[in-house]
Amino acid sequence: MQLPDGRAVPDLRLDRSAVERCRALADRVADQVLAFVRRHTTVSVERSALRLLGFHGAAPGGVPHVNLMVDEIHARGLLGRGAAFWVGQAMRAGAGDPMAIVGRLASLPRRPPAPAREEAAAVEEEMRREARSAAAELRSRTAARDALRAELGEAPRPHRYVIVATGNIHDDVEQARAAAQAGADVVAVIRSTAQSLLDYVPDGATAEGYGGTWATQENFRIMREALDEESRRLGRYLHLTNYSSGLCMSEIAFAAAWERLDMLLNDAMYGILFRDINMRRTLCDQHFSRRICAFAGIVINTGEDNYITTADADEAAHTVVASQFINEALAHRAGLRDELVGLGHSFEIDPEREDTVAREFAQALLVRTLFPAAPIKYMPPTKHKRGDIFFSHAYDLMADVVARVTGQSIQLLGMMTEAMHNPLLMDRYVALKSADYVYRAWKSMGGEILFREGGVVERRAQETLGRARELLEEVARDGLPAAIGRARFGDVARSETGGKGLQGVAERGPDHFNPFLEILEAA
Amino acid sequence: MQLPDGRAVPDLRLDRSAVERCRALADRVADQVLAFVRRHTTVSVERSALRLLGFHGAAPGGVPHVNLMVDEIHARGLLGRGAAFWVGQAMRAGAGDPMAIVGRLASLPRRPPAPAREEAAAVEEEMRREARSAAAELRSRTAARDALRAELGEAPRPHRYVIVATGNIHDDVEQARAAAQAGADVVAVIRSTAQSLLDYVPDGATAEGYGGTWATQENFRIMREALDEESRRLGRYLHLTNYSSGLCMSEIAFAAAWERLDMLLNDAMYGILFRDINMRRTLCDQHFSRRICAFAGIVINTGEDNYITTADADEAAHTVVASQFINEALAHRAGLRDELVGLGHSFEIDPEREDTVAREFAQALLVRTLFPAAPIKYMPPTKHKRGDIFFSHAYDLMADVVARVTGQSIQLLGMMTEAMHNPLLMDRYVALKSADYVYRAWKSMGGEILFREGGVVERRAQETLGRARELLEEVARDGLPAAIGRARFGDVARSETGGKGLQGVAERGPDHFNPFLEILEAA
Amino acid sequence: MSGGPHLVRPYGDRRGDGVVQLSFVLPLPPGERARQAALEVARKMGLEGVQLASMEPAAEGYSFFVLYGRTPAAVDAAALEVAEVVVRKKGFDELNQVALRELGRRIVVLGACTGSDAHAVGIDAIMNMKGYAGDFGLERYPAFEAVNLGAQVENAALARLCAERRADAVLVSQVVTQRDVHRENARQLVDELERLGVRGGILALLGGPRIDHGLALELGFDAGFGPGTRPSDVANYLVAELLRRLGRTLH
Amino acid sequence: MSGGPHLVRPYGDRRGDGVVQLSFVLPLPPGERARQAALEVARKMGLEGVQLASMEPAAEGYSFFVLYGRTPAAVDAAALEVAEVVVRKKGFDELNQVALRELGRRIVVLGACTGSDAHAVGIDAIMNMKGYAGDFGLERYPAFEAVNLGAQVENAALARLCAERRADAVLVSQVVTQRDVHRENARQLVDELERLGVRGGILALLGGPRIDHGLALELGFDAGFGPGTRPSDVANYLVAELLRRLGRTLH
Ligand code: B12
Ligand code: B12
Ligand SMILES: Cc1ncc(COP(=O)(O)O)c(C=O)c1O
Ligand SMILES: Cc1ncc(COP(=O)(O)O)c(C=O)c1O
Repeated sequence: MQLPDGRAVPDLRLDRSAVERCRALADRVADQVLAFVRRHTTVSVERSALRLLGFHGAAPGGVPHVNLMVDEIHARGLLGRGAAFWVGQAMRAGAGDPMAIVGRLASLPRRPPAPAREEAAAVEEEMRREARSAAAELRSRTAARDALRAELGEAPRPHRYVIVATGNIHDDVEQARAAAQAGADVVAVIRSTAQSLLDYVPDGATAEGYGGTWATQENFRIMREALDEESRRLGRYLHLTNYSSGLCMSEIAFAAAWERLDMLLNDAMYGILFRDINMRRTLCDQHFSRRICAFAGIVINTGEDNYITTADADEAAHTVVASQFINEALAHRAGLRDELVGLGHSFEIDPEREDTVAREFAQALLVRTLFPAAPIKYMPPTKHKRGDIFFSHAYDLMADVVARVTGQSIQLLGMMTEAMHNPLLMDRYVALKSADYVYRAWKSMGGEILFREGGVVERRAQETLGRARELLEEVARDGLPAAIGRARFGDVARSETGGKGLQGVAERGPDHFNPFLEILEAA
Repeated sequence: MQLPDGRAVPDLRLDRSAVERCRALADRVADQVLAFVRRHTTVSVERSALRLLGFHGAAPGGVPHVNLMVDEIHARGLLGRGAAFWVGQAMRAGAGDPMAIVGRLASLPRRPPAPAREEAAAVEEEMRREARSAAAELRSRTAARDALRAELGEAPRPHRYVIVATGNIHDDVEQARAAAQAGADVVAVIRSTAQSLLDYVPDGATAEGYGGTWATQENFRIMREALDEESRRLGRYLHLTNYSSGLCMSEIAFAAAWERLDMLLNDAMYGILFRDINMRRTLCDQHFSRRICAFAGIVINTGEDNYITTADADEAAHTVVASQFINEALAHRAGLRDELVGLGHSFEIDPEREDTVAREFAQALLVRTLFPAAPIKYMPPTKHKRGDIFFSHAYDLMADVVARVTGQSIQLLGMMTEAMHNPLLMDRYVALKSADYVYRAWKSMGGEILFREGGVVERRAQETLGRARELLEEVARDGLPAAIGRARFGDVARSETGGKGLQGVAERGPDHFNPFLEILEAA
Repeated sequence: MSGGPHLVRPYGDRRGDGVVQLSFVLPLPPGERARQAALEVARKMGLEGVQLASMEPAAEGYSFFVLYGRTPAAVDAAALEVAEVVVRKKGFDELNQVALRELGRRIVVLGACTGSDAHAVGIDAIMNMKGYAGDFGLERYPAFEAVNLGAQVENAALARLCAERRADAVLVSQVVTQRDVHRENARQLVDELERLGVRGGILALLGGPRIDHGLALELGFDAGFGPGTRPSDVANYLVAELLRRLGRTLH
Repeated sequence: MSGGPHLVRPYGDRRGDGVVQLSFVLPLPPGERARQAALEVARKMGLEGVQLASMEPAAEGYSFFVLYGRTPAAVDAAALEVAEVVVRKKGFDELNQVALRELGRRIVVLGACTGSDAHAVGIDAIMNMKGYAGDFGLERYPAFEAVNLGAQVENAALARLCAERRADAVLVSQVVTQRDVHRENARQLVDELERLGVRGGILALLGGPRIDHGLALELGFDAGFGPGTRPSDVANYLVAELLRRLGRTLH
């Protein structure tokens, strides 16, 4: 098969009708999810709207102004009207700086008198104007990013993706530059452990984090600035990505958009399954955050790869594919073109078993074939990595081979020290040098290799597609929440009303007002 | 294609007529070589005959008795009659122990009176009887080896071949056991540097060597004994190999046969090109040594892999194949069945280039396809190995993949420290563990992968075969010496009368007598 | 090991040659100066006969080195004191019978991965029916009443539950270890248990890929389990230890 | 480098954290005792915060270890004294012109891989027409009369030839280094040259994968060249050095 970007990959014969059926089923699932999403808003979504309106700062205690504002509104059960409305009203009433606005909101009665029609209309018009000009600025910022990318050009695929995670943004910058100089195309800054559970986005530049660096707008800015400079020096555009899944999904998406990030880890399923975040909450946040990504041309990365770090990668291969169909449908609903839907998958089958390469080829090629236009992201072995770095290195190399031959779009390079610590400078160098070698050595093999008809690879791919379809039938019939309740994904069961953040969800009122949403939906 | 041992490998479409032509040409080359060999003998061949007759010892100075004897005979220009005859005569005349025989021989006049017909006949009969009973003992020894191999069974192919080279036979034993426990199937004890230039075989157990351990009959015995024991403990037959190429090719072959080695590096071309040994001398020695291997069921390993450590592996790929055809023909003439002709080749293309894996697949598959019944030996990257062990490890892994997919018979495992030192215990462990993983992970891929018709792999293989044929046309036309004179192999030029050891060659007389040769030719 | 000392040294090519492999990055561009600096670092680590195998341009201003050398370091293996959880293992059925007979009730075990650590796979491997490496998890044992609370469990909440449920044992998993979070976190649980006055009556087990028995003891736990632990190791340890505390022995 | 001291330390995750990776084999079966022994070896090398990444069963009675730790070792890169062959390089044609003009004759160079060392590829790379890495070999230079004697050349024979041919320079390759054969062997040539009284009049260059300038000087040579040397490095060095000896400079 020939990919849109011109690369050839081995042909994989699939039952087209089964594929269409999977898409139709995923669409049904998306309908159900969207039906709920359209009737609700969340504290994070509302805060995102306010952020667009220019409220980027935080109070002395470090609590963001948007949190203080939205908490006051939500505490009064007024979120359904839309935070932008109440803030607009406060401003019209003379409140200038953020804290003054907070004060006003704090003085709102539980059941405030409905404002006069034209008064309300005026507030909304003003806010719309504000929002439009802010959106225009946002556009020009992302346009600048796209221009630089076009000017410098991108590296050939797969893009080599590495993570930095020193906990200190300044060390991160140093490590990111080093990685870029060693050949990395994409730099991901890992978040501090459990930031996804915080219902606010920390503020400013940070130098202390656990297992990662706090995702803050300022940290985004610092890193993007460094990478812009490095991109120019190297004459190769360097992509930046970070993590949005979690309780602040849409706000981080906004900060990422504003600071010109290129990609974003963005998946409600990750939060639900691995962070025990309430599904209603995060599905609403996800939709809004994806609309922001669509507006800002940010590639989302989904987290299906994580399912097979808990479930058995071989037995649960079909759950990855089923979830990808659902994620694709949800992404399309949020206005994301295929070119922005970076579905995730990975090379995780237990290396103690036989014929793992045939089965990994089957999986990687299946995903590639099902989503030819998507910038799919291929994750390396992690779960079965061992402290024996020489074995782990060998294991990663097989993933490099599969990634190259099956024409993956983005490859997160495995680290030989995966079982030990976050990557060291030298770990990244070793991974990049080896991947370069493999890409070079296997250059034409994608168009050279054919897999035997009716062979292990083909049969395995067809089996996985079949099982994915069965699972999708179930999900479409019983709904996503029910399926998650049965631990269909990642062997983890979650309930619709359990998990963190449900209290942050509110029904939209009949006169719900969110100028940002209007712009995104119009875009 | 299905191999005799049942493994499936990718099909490679070749021009059958070209293949037949190559064999016919190689046969012509063998004719020319054999014509010379049949008319000559060498000091080493004659010493081998005496060794069979039981002269294993050495004089106090360490010079082997057989050297003292043969030197006396050769000094008098009497070698054409056959050393066994003169020694037999001396014994019949009452000389008992070796030194006494040497004394007798030293007292021979330049032109000794031709012995009475029946006298000569009697001497030869006696020697023949001696030789026959010795040969019978040799047979029973190799039979014991074969029985143990049959009893314990061999590991599946490719056999994992590792080298030990501590310089001390006792450390070698420890390292060999460790390697076997870590999964090695074949242990090669590297010789001390430049032993191949010595015109005698050192005596006894040795504890000091440079870059390897002296190849002595006693060292062979010690290692084989240890491996027999280890084989029983592990319930898996462990193969032992050593190096015979050089000035004592046939004597080392004899010692190897006697001590039940399984394989032997055995190639006159190696000596000619890389040791500057005279070609007439070593081609004679090679023929006799191969007859010994045929008699003792020893697999020979040829050294074509070495050509591409000096010449460019990609440009000179065809010289490897041409030489293999010649080596096959010469081996057949010495009575070696295909199952004993372990032709050598290797994965040596400069990793800085593109598509090296496709070209290595082409080469490995070509050799496999041309010699389906031969226990071909695949060598790892060496020349382009670097001190960066993590890169070198990655490089070796690609060779493991190619070896597995193309169904090689014996694979010498690459060492990540190749560019540094002889393998350490841990280097072997790392290589064995990784190869195990690759063999397991790629298990069925030999039967799964097809290479595109008219693709890079197929075209490259056909091109190499074509160029090998052209080279063979030249060699058959002008003769092997001329071709070697033109540096056709390994970019190294040698002349027919140059190099070491020519003075050790003698014309056979009309009444040339070599009871060992009679037995081998009759076998 | 026999009585006498047992000196061991790294072994590369010949017994006791002391050969070790080393790699690291220095903030210097490749060059003779960087080579010398790397050799000097190796020498300062006591290495002799240092061979610089490679000097790689890891990045601008950074070189990655691979070196080999011989260390004079020798260790008396016999003299080392080794803290180790030793479990004489019984089969699944036998262990259950013994436990139920001797204790006359089921052993209550709570398991969790605590603090902000979301790595549940480890504790699941020990607790869940399915188990690990073909070895049943504690939930499968009739002799155990095992409750797996999963990951991201607050220490305070876990301690409270231990008290309420009168748990015989609490199994804590810690996987994330950056900046030593696992230490703080593990200690915190012990404090909470003491605050509630239940520490004495409960067996506290700590486990994780970077945990060993020594560390667990140091952090105030009763036992520690590292990589590759099997549920049956834990089950056997628990039964044996509980019996021991009741003055009986498991035989 | 500026004037002041320039302290550098290994760098893993954060500047100066001292992180290094280490691996070695100990003659002990895997187990808690072996773990402790390995940690102890690392500590004796001065490592702190040692993490044992892996303990592998390398063979019966042998364990292979991978460890990470932090070394306190710091080196003042500015203070290191660096022996280095510095060659300001000229282009092929220019160099030939200068050499022929200044010397008025061709420079006679003999090259060989000596003793029992059969590795000719290295010396061939420097001498042969073809050259190395897209860089012509000395035989290609009009300014040089270069003779490559190949491998396995006896030191005595080589020294004799140097005398007969009145060679300006002798290029010696040594690749096999086990048991330090290359040292003995290299020294031997220098002795032979001195015996024949020609050492003073000839430039002696030593090269090979494990050779560096410092070692070459130590062994009595004028310069040493290591891995990756290009023929043009050698050509430029030779011309510059010969002119220097004639009291002129190459500019
Ligand atoms: C799977 C995985 C995840 C999954 C976890 C899914 C889940 N629900 O568990 C996901 C993808 C969600 C994840 C996320 C993250 N991870 Co994670 N993850 C891993 C990975 C790949 C495998 C861990 C695993 O499951 N091992 C398999 C189990 C069976 O082994 P085990 O945990 O050692 O358990 C065994 C023994 O230790 C013992 N045991 C364990 N616990 C207990 C308890 C008791 C009582 C007993 C008796 C025994 C016992 O028994 C078990 C069976 O033998 C490791 C890398 C690796 N290969 O180790 C990284 C790793 C642990 N993760 C890491 C990090 C940093 C993260 C993140 C923080 C990164 C980020 N910011 O995105 C996030 C956030 C997670 C968080 N806040 O904790 C780092 C930790 C670095 C460090 N040393 O601190 C690692 C090492 C990867 C790396 N090199 O960076 N991760
Ligand atoms: C090719 C090769 C062979 C070929 C040699 C063919 C030939 N005619 O040269 C063959 C197969 C014959 C061979 C045989 C053996 N080899 Co060998 N071989 C190698 C190998 C794979 C590559 C060497 C090479 O060609 N490198 C490429 C050249 C271009 O690089 P270079 O030599 O470093 O040269 C460059 C620089 O050093 C410098 N340079 C070198 N010389 C000079 C001289 C001057 C004056 C100057 C200015 C510069 C200069 O310039 C060159 C270009 O940049 C190495 C492993 C490796 N990857 O290094 C093993 C290696 C060198 N061999 C080794 C051994 C032990 C042997 C044997 C003894 C093993 C055996 N018993 O069978 C035999 C016997 C050889 C002998 N007696 O010397 C060991 C040496 C171990 C040690 N440190 O002592 C090595 C390291 C392999 C190993 N790990 O065991 N070998
Ligand atoms: C889709 C997705 N989102 C987020 C994360 C990381 O989230 P956290 O910062 O909570 O570890 C991951 C990590 O694997 C992921 O795959
Ligand atoms: C066919 C053959 N013979 C012999 C040798 C080794 O010979 P020596 O001991 O002379 O290094 C080799 C080494 O590669 C070889 O390939």
